[in-house]
Amino acid sequence: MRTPASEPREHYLNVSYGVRSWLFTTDHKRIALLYLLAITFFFFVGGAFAVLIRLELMTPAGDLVQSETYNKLFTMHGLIMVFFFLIPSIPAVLGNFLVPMMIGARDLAFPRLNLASWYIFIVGGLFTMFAVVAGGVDTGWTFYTPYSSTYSNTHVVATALGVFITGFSSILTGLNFIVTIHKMRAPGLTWFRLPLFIWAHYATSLIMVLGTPVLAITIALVAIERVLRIGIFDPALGGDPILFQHLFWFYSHPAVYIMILPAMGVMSELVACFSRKRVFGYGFIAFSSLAIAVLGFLVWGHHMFVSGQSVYAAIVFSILSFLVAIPSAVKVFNWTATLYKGSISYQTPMLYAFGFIGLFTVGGLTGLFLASLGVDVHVTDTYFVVAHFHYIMVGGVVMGYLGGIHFWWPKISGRMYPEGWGRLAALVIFIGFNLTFFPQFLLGYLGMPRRYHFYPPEFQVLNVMSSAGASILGVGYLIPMVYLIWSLRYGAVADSNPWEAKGLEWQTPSPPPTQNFEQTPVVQDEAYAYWPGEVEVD
Amino acid sequence: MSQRVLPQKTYYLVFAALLLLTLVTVEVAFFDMGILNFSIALAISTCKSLIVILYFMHLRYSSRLTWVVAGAGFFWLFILMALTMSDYLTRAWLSVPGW
Amino acid sequence: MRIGQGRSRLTEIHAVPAHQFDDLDQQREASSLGMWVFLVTEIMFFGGMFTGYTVYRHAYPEVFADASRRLSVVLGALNTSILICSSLTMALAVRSAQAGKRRALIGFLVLTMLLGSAFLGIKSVEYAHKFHEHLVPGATFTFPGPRAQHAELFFSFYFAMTGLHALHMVIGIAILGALVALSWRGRFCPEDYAAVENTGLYWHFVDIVWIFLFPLLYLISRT
Amino acid sequence: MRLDFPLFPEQASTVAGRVDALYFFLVAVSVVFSSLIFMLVGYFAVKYRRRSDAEWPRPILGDLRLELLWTIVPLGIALVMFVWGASLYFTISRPPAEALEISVVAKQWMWKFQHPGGQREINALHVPMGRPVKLTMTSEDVIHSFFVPVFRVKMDVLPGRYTSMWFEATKAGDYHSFCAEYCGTQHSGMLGRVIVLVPAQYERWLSAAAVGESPAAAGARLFQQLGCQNCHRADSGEKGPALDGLFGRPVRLQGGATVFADEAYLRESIFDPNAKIVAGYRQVMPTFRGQISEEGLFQIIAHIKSLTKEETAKAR
Repeated sequence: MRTPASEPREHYLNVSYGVRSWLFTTDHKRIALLYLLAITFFFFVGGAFAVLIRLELMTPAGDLVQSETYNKLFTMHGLIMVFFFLIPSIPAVLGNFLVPMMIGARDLAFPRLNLASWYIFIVGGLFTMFAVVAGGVDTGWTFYTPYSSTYSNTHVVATALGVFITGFSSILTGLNFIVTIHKMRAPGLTWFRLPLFIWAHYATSLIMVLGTPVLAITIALVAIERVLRIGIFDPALGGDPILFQHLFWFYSHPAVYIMILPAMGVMSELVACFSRKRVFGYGFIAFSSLAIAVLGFLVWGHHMFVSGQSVYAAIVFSILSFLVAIPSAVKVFNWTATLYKGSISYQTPMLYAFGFIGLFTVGGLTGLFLASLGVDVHVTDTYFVVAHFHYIMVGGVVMGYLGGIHFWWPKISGRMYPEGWGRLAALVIFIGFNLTFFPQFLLGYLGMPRRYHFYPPEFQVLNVMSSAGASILGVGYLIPMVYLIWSLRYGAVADSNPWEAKGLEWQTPSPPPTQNFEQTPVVQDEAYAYWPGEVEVD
Repeated sequence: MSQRVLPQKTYYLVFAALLLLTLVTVEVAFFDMGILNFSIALAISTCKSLIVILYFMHLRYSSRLTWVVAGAGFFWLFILMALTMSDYLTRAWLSVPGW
Repeated sequence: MRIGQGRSRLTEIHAVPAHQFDDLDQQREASSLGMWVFLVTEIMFFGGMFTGYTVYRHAYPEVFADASRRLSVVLGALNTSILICSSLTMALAVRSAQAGKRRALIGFLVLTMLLGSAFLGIKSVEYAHKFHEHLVPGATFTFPGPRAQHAELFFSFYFAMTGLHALHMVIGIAILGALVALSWRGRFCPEDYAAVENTGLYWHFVDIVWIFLFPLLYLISRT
Repeated sequence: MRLDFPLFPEQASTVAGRVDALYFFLVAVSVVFSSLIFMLVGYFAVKYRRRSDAEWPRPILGDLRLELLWTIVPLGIALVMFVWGASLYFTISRPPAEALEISVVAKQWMWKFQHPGGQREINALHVPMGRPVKLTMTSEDVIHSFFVPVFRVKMDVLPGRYTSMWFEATKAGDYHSFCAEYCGTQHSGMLGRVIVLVPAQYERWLSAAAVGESPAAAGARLFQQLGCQNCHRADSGEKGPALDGLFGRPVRLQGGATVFADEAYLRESIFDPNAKIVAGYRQVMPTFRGQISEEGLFQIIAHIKSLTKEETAKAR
């Protein structure tokens, strides 16, 4: 059922106009777009800091900025990218847009709460941006005590408040998803007919709900300690700085899975659609998401192998860290197997999927180095760690995010992006990424510590390579930004299902009506019914 | 949400039990029983919160999903405490000869 | 009779689910599940502090016991009892809402608010005592003996935990006030009283936090 | 720009080779698995590329045997890595008994070292080749981390606490040491040198850098000045336990517990004397927190350790 483009059809974008109709909307699709705007802003702010960092590291001497400034740059890069881009990226934009549509619901269970989450996010962002503008913060995104609570002379409290507040946005989004997925599924949509994107978001929501409150209270305690000069984490006042690290990583390690799980969900959708195959081992991928969510909470101590933590606790955390690698490996193998005897097309989203599988594999395998106690002692707190988590977070999450944005762009905007430019950008990003971050593995094993403003000259060549890659990567990110905006006006009009994909979101027009579906859909088939005979969707 | 209206008597019984347990926990604290003091206090608190959850919060009459949610909360708290304490309780071991 | 008719008319009006729900049952289940999930986040929120408390109590057991003796067990026990009473009245308020007894509902809600305020009143008396005895962590803190620093840690946790708990009480009382206003206008009926039920869950949760705080802070050792 | 840049760090300690061996094992496993994935993805992507838009391949549900295979095989390999890494970690965490003991005090932004002969150094550390060296470390302010890449060892340095690390250098040379835990403005300026000398050169360096007073002797002087000997004497009776032969032995505490008298215990007993009371004594000792610097404390502990050595020598 196609609507000709010339005939104006009411959908969520044109149902009402004006700033108020957006700022007071409770439509999950519009809120998703509000998030898209906000996180794009934060992405480019965080990216600008990264550019300055890489420029500074072109030479061994600290000649572009002073040490104070450099320390603020990497701190704010980390803070903004982690809390204001990576964590909300896929869940708050794609998840918000798609979770209700994929399960055949009209909206999330609590639409007003959803809008409140966005406002909370913005308020948290404002506090953090205030700290940035007022002079910045230099504690590192990890806020390690007693540096953050006693010694730093920068805007720690404002930043801590920003992170504290933003945490509640994350908690409420997770809560909304959990209730929605439990209670709002369309008739016939049993758990094992859910798209794997939904399973991934369910797992991510669990982590948001169970982990984020601990970060919130920990950051609050640091702020209280700093303001009142009491010693909860400061050994000079009787406290224990290792306790801070435990509480911080209890959330912040699982937070990695908050970021990567939704990207894995996107991957399952992309790989299935562009190879026209049912996802291989659906149940294993679904349960591996839950396994990652649960096991992810048991491994935080691997950030602390040289921190002065007990040797015996370190050993327990090490073996648990190896265990959490297994479900990730299972996913990669299953995606690869899905390609087998498929009908594979190389459209832009699929290129991102290939990129994701490659980079995530490297990122995941190098994670094993960090779980191995003996090797971790050498590589922890070096550029090896930096390279590893950028392979997961940029190579994994950002690739998944961009792949997802391209895949669902026709649904979100009703327009097609230019395919040629899309493929070019995907290629540029892939090349730029590897050039930026692969040399950092070598730097790390050579012993270059992270967060270094200046460094011995023998590390320079690899650093220059990394900086050169970063400039390519930066261009790569600007290209989609430009052509996606361009496509809003000049792109070809998209029909309801340009990829011939399965999934309820493709059964409603693009862009969808405010209520998502003309009638509540009834589901009679599994999620990835890519097989002959039932190609047509009425 | 439970639709079932419990008899008033249930609530008063729970109330009486809670008050009684409060009295017991205060009394017990005045006897020195070493490590037992802590265990008893914790056991009584757990009992009290259990009956609050089961009857005042109607968990007993709620769906299995609600049970799972409530259980998950306490289980994750247990993870946080147990793994954190696994560090503190074993820190001194390495310096002990023979370990 | 007139009131009854009014109520049944109101029932028909607001027994319509919000647009995203198919029916009232779905809405009710969703809001209840949402509340339970929220309480789980609250467990973890307090959990961070309970963990910190556990670590330091394990590290400095004697000092924590000494510091704990400076708290008034009488006031603590009194407050525990008051909070248990308020939980009872809250449970009875929910029961009244279930049964559609509007006046009883309002009565129990008001009673719960009063008991909650009494708790906060006693708490502020305790805080004032601590202030006079220089037991508030910070520059003025004094504690006899060589291990004042570790006693200060105890009081840091005491104030952080009871303070956060009291903040939850204040929020709870504000919500109860809103509920009183809403039930005055006949907003609740046996088909739709989710707000009362959920506030009840919240109130009982706050009670449970105190059930653990009381022995951990006041009763470490009284011998 | 130096173009003769290294791609791999030198090996200059006994554990470096073992760490590298595990590292190469991990690299090998990574290369095997990632090439497997890359080749399969590439091969499938070409072989099964879409040839016509009307093409709808037959679905494949999955295969339990394959799932088990790629769950159990990685699990097995991961367990090998775990055991290997953990045994190495034990080696790195447990200093040999006869190690040369050097005390390290870190502060923003410098490293201070003191040798058993009293020689002091800042941001440079001279060590002998072929002899285990144990560093006992503490910080005066924030967390630092002592890292020597060519030795493949690293340990955080915490305020208010001792941590330790050890290495045995195998190759003479002048190497970098870094602070690896972010510690504020001049974090990257906490760059140091570790100079490994052959034993003869090391002896020469020791005598050239000699200051006359060993830490143990300085500690004995401090011990006198602070009046410690008033209570802690062999014949002091009930006032305080004698310290001769204390170090490295188990101590029975009030309440029946036993602790092992290491540096951490001595530190706690001096700064927080009532935390652990020795069985048979009362809480009378005042705290010395604030009266002794971190370096002074190292010296007092060196003095207490020397009492044990004398004891052992006498017994022989």
